[in-house]
Amino acid sequence: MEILLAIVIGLLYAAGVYLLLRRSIVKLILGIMFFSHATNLLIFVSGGLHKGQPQFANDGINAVSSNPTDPLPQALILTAIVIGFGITAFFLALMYRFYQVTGTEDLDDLKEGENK
Amino acid sequence: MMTDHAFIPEWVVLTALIMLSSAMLLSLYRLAKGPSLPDRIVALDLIASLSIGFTIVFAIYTGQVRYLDIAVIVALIIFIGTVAYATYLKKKYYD
Amino acid sequence: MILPALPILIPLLTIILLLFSFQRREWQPWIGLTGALLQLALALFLAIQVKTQGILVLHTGNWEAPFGITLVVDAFSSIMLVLAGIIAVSVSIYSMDAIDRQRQSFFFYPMVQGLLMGVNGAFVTGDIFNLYVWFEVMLTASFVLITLGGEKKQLNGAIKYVSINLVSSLFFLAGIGLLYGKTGTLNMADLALKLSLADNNVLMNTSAVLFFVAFSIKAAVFPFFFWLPASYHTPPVAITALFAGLLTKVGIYSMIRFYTLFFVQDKLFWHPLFLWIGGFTMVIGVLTAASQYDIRKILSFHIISQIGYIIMGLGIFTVAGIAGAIFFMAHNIIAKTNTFLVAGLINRITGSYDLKKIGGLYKIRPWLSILFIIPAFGLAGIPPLSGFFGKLILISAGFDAGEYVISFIALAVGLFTLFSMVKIWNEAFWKPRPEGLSPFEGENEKLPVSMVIPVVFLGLITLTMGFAVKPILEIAMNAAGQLLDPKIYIQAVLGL
Amino acid sequence: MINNIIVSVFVLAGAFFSLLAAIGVIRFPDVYTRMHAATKAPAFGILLFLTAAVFFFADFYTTAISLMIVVFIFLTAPVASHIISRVAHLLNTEIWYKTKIDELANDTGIRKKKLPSELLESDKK
Amino acid sequence: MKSYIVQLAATRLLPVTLILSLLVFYRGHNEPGGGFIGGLMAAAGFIFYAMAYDTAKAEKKLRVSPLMLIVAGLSFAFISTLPSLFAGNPFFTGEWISLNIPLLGKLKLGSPLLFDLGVYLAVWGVIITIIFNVMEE
Amino acid sequence: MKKTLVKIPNLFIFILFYLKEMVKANFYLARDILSPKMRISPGIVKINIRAKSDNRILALFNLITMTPGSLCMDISDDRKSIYVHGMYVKDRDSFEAEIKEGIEKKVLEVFE
Amino acid sequence: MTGILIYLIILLITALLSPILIRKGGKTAPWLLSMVSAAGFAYLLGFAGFISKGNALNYTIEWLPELYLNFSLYLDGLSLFFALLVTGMGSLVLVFSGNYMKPYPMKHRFFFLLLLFEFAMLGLILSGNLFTMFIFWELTSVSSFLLVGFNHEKPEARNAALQALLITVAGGLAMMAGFIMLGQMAGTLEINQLLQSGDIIRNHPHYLPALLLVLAGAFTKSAQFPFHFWLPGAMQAPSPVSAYLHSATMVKAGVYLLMRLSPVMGGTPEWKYILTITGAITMILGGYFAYSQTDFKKVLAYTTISALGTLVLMLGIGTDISIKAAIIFLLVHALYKGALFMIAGLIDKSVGSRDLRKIGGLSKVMPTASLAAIISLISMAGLPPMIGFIGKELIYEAKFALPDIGNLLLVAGVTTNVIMVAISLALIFNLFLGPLKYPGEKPKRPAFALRIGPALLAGISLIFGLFPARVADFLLSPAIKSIRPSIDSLKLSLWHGFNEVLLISFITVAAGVVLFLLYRKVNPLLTHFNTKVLTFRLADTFNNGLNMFLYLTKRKTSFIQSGYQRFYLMAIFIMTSVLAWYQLIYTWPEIENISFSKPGFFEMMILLLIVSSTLIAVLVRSRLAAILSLGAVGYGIGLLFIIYGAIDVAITLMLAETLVLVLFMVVIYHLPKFANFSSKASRLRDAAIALLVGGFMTGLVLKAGQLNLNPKISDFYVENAIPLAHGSNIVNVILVDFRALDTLGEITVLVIAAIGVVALLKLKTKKGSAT
Ligand code: NA
Ligand code: NA
Repeated sequence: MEILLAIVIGLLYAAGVYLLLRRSIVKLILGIMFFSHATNLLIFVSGGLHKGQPQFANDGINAVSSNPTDPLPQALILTAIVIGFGITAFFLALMYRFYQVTGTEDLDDLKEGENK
Repeated sequence: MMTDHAFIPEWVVLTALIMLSSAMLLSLYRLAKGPSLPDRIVALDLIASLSIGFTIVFAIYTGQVRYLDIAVIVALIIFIGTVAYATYLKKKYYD
Repeated sequence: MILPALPILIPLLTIILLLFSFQRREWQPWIGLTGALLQLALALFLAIQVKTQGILVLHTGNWEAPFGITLVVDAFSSIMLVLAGIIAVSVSIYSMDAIDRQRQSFFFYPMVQGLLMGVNGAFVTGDIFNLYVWFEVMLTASFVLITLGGEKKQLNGAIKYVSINLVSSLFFLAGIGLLYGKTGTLNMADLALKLSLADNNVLMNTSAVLFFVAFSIKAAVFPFFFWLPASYHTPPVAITALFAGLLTKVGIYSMIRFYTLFFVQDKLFWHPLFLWIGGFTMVIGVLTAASQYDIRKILSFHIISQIGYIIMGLGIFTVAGIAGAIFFMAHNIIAKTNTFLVAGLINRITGSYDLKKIGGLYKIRPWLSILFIIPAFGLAGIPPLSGFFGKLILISAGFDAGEYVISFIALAVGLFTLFSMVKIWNEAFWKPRPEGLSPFEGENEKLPVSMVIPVVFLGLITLTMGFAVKPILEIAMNAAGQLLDPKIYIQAVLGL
Repeated sequence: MINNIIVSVFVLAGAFFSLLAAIGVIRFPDVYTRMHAATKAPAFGILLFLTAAVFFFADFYTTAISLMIVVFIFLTAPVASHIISRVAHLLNTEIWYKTKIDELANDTGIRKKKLPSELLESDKK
Repeated sequence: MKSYIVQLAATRLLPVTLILSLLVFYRGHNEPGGGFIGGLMAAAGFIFYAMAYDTAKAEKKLRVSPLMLIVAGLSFAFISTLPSLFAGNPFFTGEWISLNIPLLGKLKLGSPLLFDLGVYLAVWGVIITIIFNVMEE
Repeated sequence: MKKTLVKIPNLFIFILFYLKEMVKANFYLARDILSPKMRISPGIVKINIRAKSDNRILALFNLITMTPGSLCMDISDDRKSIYVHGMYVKDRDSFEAEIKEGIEKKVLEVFE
Repeated sequence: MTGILIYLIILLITALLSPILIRKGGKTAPWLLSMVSAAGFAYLLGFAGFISKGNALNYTIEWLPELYLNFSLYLDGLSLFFALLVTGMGSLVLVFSGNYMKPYPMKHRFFFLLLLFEFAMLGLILSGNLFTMFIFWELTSVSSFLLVGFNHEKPEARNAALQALLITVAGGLAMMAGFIMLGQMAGTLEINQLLQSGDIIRNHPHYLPALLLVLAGAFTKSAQFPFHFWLPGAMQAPSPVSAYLHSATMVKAGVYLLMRLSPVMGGTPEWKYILTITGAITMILGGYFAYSQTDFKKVLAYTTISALGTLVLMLGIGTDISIKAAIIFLLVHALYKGALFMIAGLIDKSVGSRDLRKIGGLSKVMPTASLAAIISLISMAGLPPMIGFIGKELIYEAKFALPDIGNLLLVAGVTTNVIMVAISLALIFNLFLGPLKYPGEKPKRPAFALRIGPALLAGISLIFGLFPARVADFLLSPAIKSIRPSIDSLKLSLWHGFNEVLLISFITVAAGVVLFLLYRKVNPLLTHFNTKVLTFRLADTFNNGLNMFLYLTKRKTSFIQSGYQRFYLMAIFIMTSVLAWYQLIYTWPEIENISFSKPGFFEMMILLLIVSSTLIAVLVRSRLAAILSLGAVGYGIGLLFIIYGAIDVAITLMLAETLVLVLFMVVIYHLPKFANFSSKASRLRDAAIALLVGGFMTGLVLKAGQLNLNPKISDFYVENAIPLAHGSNIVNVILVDFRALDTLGEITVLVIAAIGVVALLKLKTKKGSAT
């Protein structure tokens, strides 16, 4: 399974990169989002997989032997998702405002802007 | 929270899960193909609804009631999402 | 025990107060400034504490390392905190008049504090994921600041800035995930310990690449720097000054931290790489600056070039080299911020940053000329200003380590830096005002005191760092010594 | 044992209707007819799954939460299908050529404006 | 051009989501959920309400300004770090008290819950702020 | 809380009715979906409703959608009529009657 | 020695106060300033007796001892000699400037800069530590930059200033590297200690590079070929600056450094040959160009270059005699060249031109100045009875002492001297004697303040010529002894008797007279030759090089900083891929025995869902479909999380994903549809890059399994969530307790982002208000 997941992660990264290299700002954001999905999965997979064992501690002696899936990567991903949400929301507003001001979504139009 | 529960043949649950995931793939076809925007929204909404089903079956599969919690929350947000997509699809051209 | 957490908590409290009173615009600068002053005072206090008591360690939540998040203030962190405090105070004062009312009432000061919270957090944390979080705090605040006002060119620059920095953050995050997968820990000291015991350390390299790229992007190192010159000249100059002083330096800080504390196994791969990258960064940055005509762009390209020096110090990897990097960083934070602030003063008088549209300032504003010359020549490494010592220490360290090529590159780059600074001088100060231009809008205006104070303050620091180089270098040497002996850090954190 | 069989049957039935929804969404000719499949079948499927869960776990918590999910889904599903179909209609989404009557098309109150057709074009391409 | 049906649904759904969100928040320490998820659900109810009516109505329904929710959230989070100092523990140490409340039984309250409440409020305020502002455009 | 929302005894019957309709609806759906030829004859029909209160309108709306062959699309601005998409609209009047007599009546009985 | 330090400080303070003084003090102010300088001269002269007994003074303040950098002062014969030169000339030039600079509105700044320069120069001379010297060295570069560019409204002045600065600073930086190396060799940079470490340094393997670096500093400052060209350019400076900086002081700094270090680094073959050859070339080149100029000041500039070449040549030869000669010639040159530059300024001021072709017979209007000029020019020609004559004589002697290239050097020396004689005679007869000639109004008699400097200098030249022995004992021999302690006596006299030296001198004078007679004919030809035929000029080359450099950097900048966002990202991805793939391949064989779990069927279906939605999102034309597919990816990943037991993550992901989609929907409808921007080729290229990145990421994930350093810290969380943190949802407990600080940062990010959205959407400032 890890091999398949690794390939899927790679594919998500590839999709992200490909979209990031487009000229459309919408695709740029999509690319970032693929990148962040891929990263979340990567963290999760490299933390180790345990099928169907949620992250709950049990009262009593068998706490460890119940072997839940590693909760720490989950906490990290959760934090990353939330942070990613905030930043994506901001980026979307930026995209909106950008379009409002410039009337284009073509990133190559940024070229002129840089040299002004 | 693990309860003593009945024994369900694994193939039953697995078959159900596979059917659900196939259903999602089919819906994805509609999402990709469209042709209209509402079609795509319907497709995504269906995928979301199917994930709720998937979650419930998975709860049975693993014997973990907690998976049902996902269903409640996800059902709420997906509904709101769907309404929002549709609302904003309309808004630009109608308000 | 709360001291090491205060650099995070003070800005947080300031943000809360600022947001609470956001409708009272006239209060905002003062609350912001108070917060900044408190941070500076705290940073100085912490620096003294570190000097007298050694590394300060705080296990937040009373969870022993490596289980909780440990905050660590060592000599290096304390230096960076002091610098952040100085920049915070300077920019807070400068912004009172330099930032327009509208931006002030639209959360300018809370964002500055947010940025500081992130920066401070990054300096004090001893946990790699927590570092990521503070990075994001800092970045998000910088995203807001760079777009604040929403002008076209700001948005232009911001898109590049935001997207490239996000890619960097995500590489960083991926690196953390992989590292945790391999080592099962996030605590820096614990990582160092575990990796020093593991026998197949070279396996870390692949994850280390991700960290390297992430930090290189944040630090604007060749060939990852493009976002910086594309965006830094777009927001109000007070914001650029703040960024110039702090943002890239956090990337460098992290790089130094990681590559001295736990990515220390494969020296043969990393150190030559640092030297190469450092050299390229210096050269490319300084050459690209030469052809620019916007003062802020010249200065922006120089940020890159000067980052190269710091990387070079890391690549040399001796106590002297690292100390040189730290000293240079300190110098550069102060002087670079100051040049941007002076650029703001120039703009205040002439209404432009374009060297083709301004001139004659030497004649009409002799004092401004002096205010410019100090940081500009400081950056160019003219003795006895701080930049000279920065270069001297680094190049000496380079010679000591037998790294002659990079040392000579560093020397040559100094000359080109001077060239750029003289270009600004020649065009803005010496050249008569271009014909056909009516008198500048602010030609007879008095410069606001609030904008001059920080320039003078930072200029004095540049001078002081030159004359009092010995004690400052000793602090840097002490920090470098701590960095190069990870045992001290590990012991302080893990209590082994 | 009987419990097992009930659970199994419900699970499989739920899966069947879920799959059915997807097939319907593929097969039906226009968005409105697809909506029939996408609204009724998955809701029914979830109902069946939840019934299975109640039999399977046989405790209060499961029953309560299942009830909540069911009520929620059955309350919201029609609202969602309403808003989608309404928007679809407003956007002049293609309707199956065999559709006999369209009385909504005559409601001037709802259809205050004619919609620009390029919207549909833009996304079809 | 609002849909009456959606408005009806929104009016009925709002209290449900709020109660559900509080439940999810409170149970979060032991069961799935927590401050972020709870705050998000609370916000979702208002978002739905704002879509059905408009943001002004939704903000009126909210009573406090979203910014103050944010401030309150940050403040709670900040305050939750303080009890540890009075107890002489390191910064951010979780301090717990047990209350015996009739009917409910033993209720454990701790600064981590206060912190999570801060998260809940901040997330709530943040999401509403973001989405309302975008919706108003 | 003077006004009871529903008449409690009827509610149970209503739920049973709902379930029955629902099962029926889904089996019809299954038949339509799985049959090789499309046997449907759709149409959008305006139906005047008697229900006035919010609860009744909502319930009606809900029920129409969940029952066989019909799906609520919209409600008119004066809230006096709703638009229903039917799968098997042989002729509009019988379709309207079917809904009015079957579902609406049930709703009026149960909800206030 | 503290006194000297105090004097330096006084000088600096005087410099700082001078603008006020000049503004408020009127006519007397320059005199007062001059007094300060003269007081320094007198004070330093007071040390002469003590120093001439072979003593030296040293004074050190620790500065950065780790790098051998201290603030040290060192006074011995050599530095005293130079210090007297600096302060003496300084006071004369200040007086001269007082009148000369009168019409300049910015004269207060001029005095500040001149005094600042004097301070820097004196500091340089008195430095007892090479780094101290370097600091003052750079300060002289900077202050001379400001002085050369004093008429900064003229582009030529700015350009000349820049040129001078870049050349001298470049040399200075090389010198600094050399100093660092010296410090590493000797373990000190204190001059008094270095003087003892000559053997260590000369035998060190790094001797040659260090020497070359130090020489780069000395040669640039002292205008040696091929760095000489900045000096004629620097004639853009007001004449007092030239009189001070370009005759007696700054350009001599390089020579001073060579003298200072010759006991440390000198005497080796490398030293000898580099110095003699460079010096000779500079000398003869300077002579030639001096002869072919028409601007009086340019003539002086080129003769200065020639003289500097001569000095370097003599130091290179390095015999006792040549060192004596060097010191004497240095003094001689300072005296006559200082006088002549002032006279050039004075002529310029009263005649309004410096063109040799337009002016003549000035003795009729300015007898005193002309007399001073003639005396100085005789000295420059090396004719008796001037002390310059002695200098010349000694040069010849020196040349005989270096046998292998002695003859070549002799030819060069004779040629140069012939030219000098010719030039001097040409100037005497054309400029001062003969019929009066002027371009504009009749020249006025120059003011006293202008005349006193040249007159005094010429007088001193004359006195030294007549009584050389006194000067030698008192000043010159201590200086010489500092360079070479073994020289114990310096016998000087105008008459050495009849020998081959005298013969050559005679031939020189005769040839010089001939060349002088040809001057009027040859000079225009040479001028023509220089401008039309000899198109290669180093100064122009430098400027062209600079322009070319700017052009190239501009080209390169627009290539590197192209403005295309995607190229920026591409560079990042490619570089990352290179590093990561290198590391992956490099460490690949280390992968052994990683156990992977077996894939389940429905998990694969979910993966298929993710993959196909990804492909749809990437390939589909409709934006909405792309976004909704992204949503499907999110839900698919959520399902994966569910399968692997991450409930809270799954919920959060689905919630966040949905909200982002909502935002996307709200925003996207304002945007135009996807345009098909890129070509097929670029799509293929991007796909290749994408696969490169995706590929190494896959590799990284696989490799993450190869190392598992247990125990993981999460084991602690699992064990202690309930007993210590009172919660069974471990993820939540981590978020609010174990790692609450992360969450605090996280909500701060959210708050900041929310505020950012508000600011972005609500704040619309005026265009251009961002300053
Ligand atoms: Na539905
Ligand atoms: Na692992």
